[in-house]
Amino acid sequence: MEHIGFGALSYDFAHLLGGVMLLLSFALLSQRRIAATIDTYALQALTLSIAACWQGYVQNEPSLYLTGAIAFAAKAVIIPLMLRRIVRRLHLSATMEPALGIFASMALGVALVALSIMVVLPTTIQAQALTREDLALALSVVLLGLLMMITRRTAFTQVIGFMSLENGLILAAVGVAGMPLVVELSVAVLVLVGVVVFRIFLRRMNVQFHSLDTAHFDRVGSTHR
Amino acid sequence: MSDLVLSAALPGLTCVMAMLTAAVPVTFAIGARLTFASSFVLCAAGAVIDLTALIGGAFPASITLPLGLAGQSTVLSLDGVSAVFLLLVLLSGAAASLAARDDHGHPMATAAALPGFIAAMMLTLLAADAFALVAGFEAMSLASFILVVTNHRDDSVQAAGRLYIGMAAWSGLCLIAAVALLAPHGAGFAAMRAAPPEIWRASVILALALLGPGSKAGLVPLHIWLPAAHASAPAPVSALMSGAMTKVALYVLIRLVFDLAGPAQPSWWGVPFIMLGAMSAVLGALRANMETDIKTILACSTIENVGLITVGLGIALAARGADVPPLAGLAMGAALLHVLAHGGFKTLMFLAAGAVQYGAGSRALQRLGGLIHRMPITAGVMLLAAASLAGLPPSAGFASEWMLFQSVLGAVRLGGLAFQVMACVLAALMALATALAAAAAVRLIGVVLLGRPRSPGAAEAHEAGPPLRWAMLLGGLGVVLVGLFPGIVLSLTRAATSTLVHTTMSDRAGLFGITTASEAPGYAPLFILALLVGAALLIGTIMRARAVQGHRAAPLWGCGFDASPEWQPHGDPLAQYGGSSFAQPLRRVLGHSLLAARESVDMPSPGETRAAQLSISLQDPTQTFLFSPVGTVREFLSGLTDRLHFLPVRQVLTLMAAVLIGLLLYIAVVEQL
Amino acid sequence: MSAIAGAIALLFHILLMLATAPLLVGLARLAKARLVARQGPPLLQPWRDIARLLRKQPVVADSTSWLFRTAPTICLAATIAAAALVPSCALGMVGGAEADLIVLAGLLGISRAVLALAGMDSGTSFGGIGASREMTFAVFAEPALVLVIFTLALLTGSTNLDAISGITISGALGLRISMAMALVAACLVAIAECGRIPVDNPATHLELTMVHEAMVLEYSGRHLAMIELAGALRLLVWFSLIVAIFVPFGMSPRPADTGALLLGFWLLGLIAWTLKMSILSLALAAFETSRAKLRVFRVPELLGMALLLGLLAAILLFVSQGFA
Amino acid sequence: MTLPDWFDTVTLVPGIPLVGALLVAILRDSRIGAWVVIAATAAGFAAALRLPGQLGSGLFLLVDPLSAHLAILTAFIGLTTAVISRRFIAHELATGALDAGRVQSYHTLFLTFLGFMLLALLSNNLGVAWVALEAATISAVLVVGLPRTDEAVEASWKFFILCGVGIALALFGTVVMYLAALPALGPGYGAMTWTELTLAAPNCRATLLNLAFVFMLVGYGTKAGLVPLHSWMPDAHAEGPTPVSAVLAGSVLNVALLLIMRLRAVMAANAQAIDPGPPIMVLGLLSVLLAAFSLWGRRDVKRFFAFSSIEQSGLAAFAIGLGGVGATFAALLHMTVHTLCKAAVYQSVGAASQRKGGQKFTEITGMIASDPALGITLAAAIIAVAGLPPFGLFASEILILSETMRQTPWLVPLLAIGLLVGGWKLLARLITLCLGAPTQARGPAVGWTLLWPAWLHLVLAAILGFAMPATIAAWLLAAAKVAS
Repeated sequence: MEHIGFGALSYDFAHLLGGVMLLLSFALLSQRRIAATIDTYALQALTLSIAACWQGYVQNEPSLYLTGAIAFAAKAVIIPLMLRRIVRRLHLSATMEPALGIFASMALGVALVALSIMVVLPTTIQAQALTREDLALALSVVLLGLLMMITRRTAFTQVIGFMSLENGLILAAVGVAGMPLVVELSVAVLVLVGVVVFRIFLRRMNVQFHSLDTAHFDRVGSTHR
Repeated sequence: MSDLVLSAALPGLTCVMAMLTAAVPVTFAIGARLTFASSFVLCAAGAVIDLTALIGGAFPASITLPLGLAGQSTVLSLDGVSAVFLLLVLLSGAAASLAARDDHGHPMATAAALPGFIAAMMLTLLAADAFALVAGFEAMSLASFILVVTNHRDDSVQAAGRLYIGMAAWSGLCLIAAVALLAPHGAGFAAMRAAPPEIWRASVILALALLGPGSKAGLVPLHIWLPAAHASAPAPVSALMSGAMTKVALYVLIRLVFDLAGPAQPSWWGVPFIMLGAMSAVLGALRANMETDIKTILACSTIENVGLITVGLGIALAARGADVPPLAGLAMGAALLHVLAHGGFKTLMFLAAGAVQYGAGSRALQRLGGLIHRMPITAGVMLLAAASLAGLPPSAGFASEWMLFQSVLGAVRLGGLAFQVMACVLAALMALATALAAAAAVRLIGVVLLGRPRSPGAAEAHEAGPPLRWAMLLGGLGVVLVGLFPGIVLSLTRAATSTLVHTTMSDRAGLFGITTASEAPGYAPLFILALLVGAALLIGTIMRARAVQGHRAAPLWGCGFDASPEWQPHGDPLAQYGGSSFAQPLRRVLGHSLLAARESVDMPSPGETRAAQLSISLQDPTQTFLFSPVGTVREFLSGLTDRLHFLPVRQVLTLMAAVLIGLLLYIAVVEQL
Repeated sequence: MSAIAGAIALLFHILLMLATAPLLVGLARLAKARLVARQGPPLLQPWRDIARLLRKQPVVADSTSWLFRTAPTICLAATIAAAALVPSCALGMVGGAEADLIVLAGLLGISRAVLALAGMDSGTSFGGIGASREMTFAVFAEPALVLVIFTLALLTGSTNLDAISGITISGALGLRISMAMALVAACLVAIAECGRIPVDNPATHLELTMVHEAMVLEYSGRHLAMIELAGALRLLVWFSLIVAIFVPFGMSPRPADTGALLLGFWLLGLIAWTLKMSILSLALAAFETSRAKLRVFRVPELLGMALLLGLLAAILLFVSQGFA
Repeated sequence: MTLPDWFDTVTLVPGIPLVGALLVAILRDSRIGAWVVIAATAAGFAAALRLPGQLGSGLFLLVDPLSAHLAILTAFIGLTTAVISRRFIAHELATGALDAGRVQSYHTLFLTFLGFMLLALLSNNLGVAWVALEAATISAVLVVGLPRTDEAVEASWKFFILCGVGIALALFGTVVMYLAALPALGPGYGAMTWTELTLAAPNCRATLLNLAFVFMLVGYGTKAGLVPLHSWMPDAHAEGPTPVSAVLAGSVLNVALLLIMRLRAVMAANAQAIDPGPPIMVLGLLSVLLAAFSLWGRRDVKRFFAFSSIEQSGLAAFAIGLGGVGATFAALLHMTVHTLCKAAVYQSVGAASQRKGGQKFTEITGMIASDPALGITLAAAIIAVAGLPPFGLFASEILILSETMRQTPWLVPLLAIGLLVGGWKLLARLITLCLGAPTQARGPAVGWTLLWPAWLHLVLAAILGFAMPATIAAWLLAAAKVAS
């Protein structure tokens, strides 16, 4: 696997999948409608699971298939379904107001991608290209997820941003050769537990504040310093 | 045999310190009175041991204790300098412990903290490594803080405590920084002396020492905590704080600058000492004339006296730098003598103030008066101490001030024209300060002890209880002895002076007096006393022979004020001069510009029946120019940081992203370089 | 043997000063009266006043304390002690070695402080007003005085009066501008310290203008006599002081210098001293006649001038590098 | 020197609390549950005490002086807090602030939290450490959200979202770290093991190390409460049950700082990588300064002390950033003593706020007058936290200041400003809390007998500061050498 480089199918396909994920991250950033956001997220998760499986094939590492399967089941299917149910049940409005304009967030996103490439490229001149490109893409996805969290007002979209961020993490993890299972396991734990917790929170927050706008919290907080 | 006694001095003092420390928790078991008694006994024993060591001169001695910083040991040592200050601390501590048995305040809190306070001062003085020094200093701050806030139900006490502990933290930090600068090669004093700092480092140490321990001693510009704190503490504690703690702070200053910062400094090092000292002296003495609380007045006078001592230290430092040993010895002797004298008479004064507070029920000048009739012993002691405060011969305060003036005269020879002019101005400022102190002393005595009582409490005042009375009488005896035998007291500082400025006063100080140079005329308190007594006898003789004897008592004629009410047998007491009216000329002439003193009169129009009111406000220049602006800046910054801490979740995430991106950019840039 | 002789000489000196002091005041009063074309009291009037007061029993307010009654004695004793240290007609007296200017200022300070306390003890507004003003004036007079002492000490290398006179008399100093300035400053301080016009008016009993008189308003009988005597003695001490420092010529030299106590020198010194005292007192009378009393809050300005003169004197000395 | 990885006595240290958590979850009785908690923490502490004799490292666990020291400390705090919380929670139950179900959750989560903290401390594997820290975070989030107040929910939300993002970033850092070590150690567990990483650091890829460092610093820095990543901390401390604040203040910060220490050691071993000191120092210094200034405007007691924790954590981080055995020793001492003292503060503050029925400064005044025992304990604890003798923070702050003076003297003024501004306000608050006229008491009185854990902490802090036994000093020194 040390010989993978430009032109090799394995490399190109992995690269392509990473690129698709990054593209989907941008798509997430640009969405205004909740339903579309959830769909885009599901698509990204699907891409991730394919990428994981592909890496499992390339690296001949069966555990990665498992990772891909978990990602597919949890992130591409179950979580989006749950999110849709929440939206239905809570009668959330179909659109949401970004705190930062769409164009501005896209521009920032591009800058972040540039930054991640700038940081990663000198890193691995002597290392295999796979790692290098993959890392840059994963880092971009992580940073874009973070960007999404900070440019969206509602807790709901922050959660999606967070999960997109985690997609980036797993993309990085599966791209690394021979990473022990520990990481995948932990990611699975994180996703599962995280969603459970989110679920609790979303429910509770709604009970107590009748809205998912996080600005409510800040008003409460400001009176109790 | 005597060698044995001398070699046991330091272990003995260490034992005293340990037992005083142990008394802190034990207080809760044995009760306040017993604690005060044991504290008194321990302090007295320690004083005897220390005096033996001072007379025997077995310096320096050191022992190592298996306590201290992270597995290291602590070195304690006794040399001439620490022994001199130790003597003051122990004597003052003994007097305060004795007097505290008469305390009407909160004996448990006081009893628990007082021995700890004395022990902490002892540790500061005995410390021979950086950690012990700082630990002692901070423990001293903490213990005194607890003592300051014992009457914590009073809001002004709380405010004083807040200011005090903040300034204590400040001086502690300055001390730590100074010590850290001194100790790159080891924390022991010996290691510091072996590798004296180079000039820039030494200069920073000088600044830190003046700002840190200097503020603890009450030096301008960081003195404003002192009047509030000293006034808030119970009287015996105030006595200890003013009499001893400020001196311990001076000791730290001396130790850092004269000893640890190296054996030779440039002559200009004395200048900041002299300037700060002179400013403190004038400002403190002036404030002492303006304040209306007796303990605040005394605390302000402490600022003045610390200023005078610091001037002496500055001249000694300059003279040492210019290599003029006789002058250095004279100035250092003056400073040390004043340390002991002021320690004595200020302790006494505060004890008497305590007796007044408890006996007459108030510390406010406008509620006192005429106490000399009902509190004869307190009054006598106060008069004695006030004479020292005013610097009148042959009291304890005069000898050192005389030496100080002589050293200012000598200081003219230390530098160029600028230095000479400074010395000249310094002389004038010191004269101003001592004259102001005399005015303050007259005002204090005149309003508190003399005239007619201004409140029922003062009219019904009662004399202090036996412990306090004994403490005052013994203290008074000590102060009289210091005043009459300054030469003997100076000889106790021989070892200290020779450690610090490599010369002594021993050829110029004797049983009968002190001189500026051997074979020169000088000051002989015994002769002055003899002259005064002789003159008084002469007058007495003449009067007995020539004048009509006895006197006739008559009611006071007061320009026709109202008939006396029942409880005021001597007429309306407010128709006499009080504290604020006495201060009026000085307030108008000096206070207006230096202390921003303002008077406003609320005069009712004709026909109105309400009383006219005069209100006086004053503010310390440090408050105006330093503390208020700094407070504003602090508040502004706090507001700024608050905005950072209470951001909405989204913005907090933005911050996080910003940190991440910033760090990424940082490594990107560093990697490019 | 010589110690006893010295003590006797000292006693004689003190008695001489005591005896002369009221005469000095009398002379000044007489001269002042004559200057405004009045007849004036006889020269001995102050002594007569004192004698009359001694015959009267003092009346003491019943709210006052022992301090009020002993204050005159202490005040007079301190002034006498000061007088004992100031050389009148001879150098090298018994107190000579202790005649330090700072000690002298301290002794005068005792008498001032004690009287101020007595003023406060009287428990009236007058006592307080006088005490307050007296102490305030001292606050401004003291720095000026110290600067004068400073200048002298720089010139002569000592603060000891005896030593200073000795050096001045030897002519080693010559004429110096610093000395002149110090002289003026010293005179201003003396006027303030002795409560003379324009600082205070010893003859007034107007409420708002009194300083010293207000302080001692409650005194009568022998107490007042002592205070009057002390006041006169203070004037004499200041005169002698100024004379001893600035024009010591004619004083009897130290026994150590001449080898023996010579009565002739003494007589010469006595005559010279009497002459100088009379001249000073006439000058005082002339000065007081030509001036009006200052407002209380103008006094610090006057003393500030003295302070500046003293400062100038010292600085000129530094510039000329002329100190010992 | 290798350990068998599982079923070893070392695993008992985190294992016992976790098993205890299961037990509590099964038992469904809050009163018995409280005793189980105490028993489990006591057993865990006993097991931890044996750690110094079991030095060694394996694939998953690492017992070196550093981790053993902090594990003993954490287990100790867990024990004393368990003792305190039995009474505390019983009172919350009595007043209806918590219901029985929540009390049971509390006990379960407390033990889970503690167990995972200990696991994180003792893990040799970056992944294990990460998982443990994550699990601990989740249980802490749930505990903080237990009180049903709006503020508690808000606090736990903030806590979760920030720490979630932080921990995610740390995971990314872990992946990159593995990638960096790949050329030196090859694929497998070795490249994720602290011991191996430290040894092989010179051969790792420097630029990847840098990247990993940034992500892990931000991730674990969030857990350490370093400004500006600290926002969760004041709220979580203020709104969660007080005993948890005691453990939060102590252990979470320590785990995060331990990981930063180890990270620093790896970075420092590679000459091409950036110097890890300055970024850590900057964050530490920022924390000290900003937290100190923020102390002034606070009205809530627990939030106030949370800011103080941020300040102290920043100080420790600053010392870690300074590097060198001396500074690391100082940092370790500081962490240790601060944990002890802050736990004492929270234990007494918790009792005080229950006694007075509120946690605003206006509601708690004059403690010494109304409850002498509690007031004096609280005062002593605040004095300890303010860094005054005779307590150990005094010693550690002196050490840190003098190390700073030795290495970067120009930073001393900034550090001193932070310490002064913070210490001043702490002591000023001591005055309002403990002195003056007392407010009306609404809760149960607390006597000396119930306060012994706080005093135990304070006495230990004093001994560590002023009379540290030579063996412990040598032990801490060894720990510092491991980390520097």
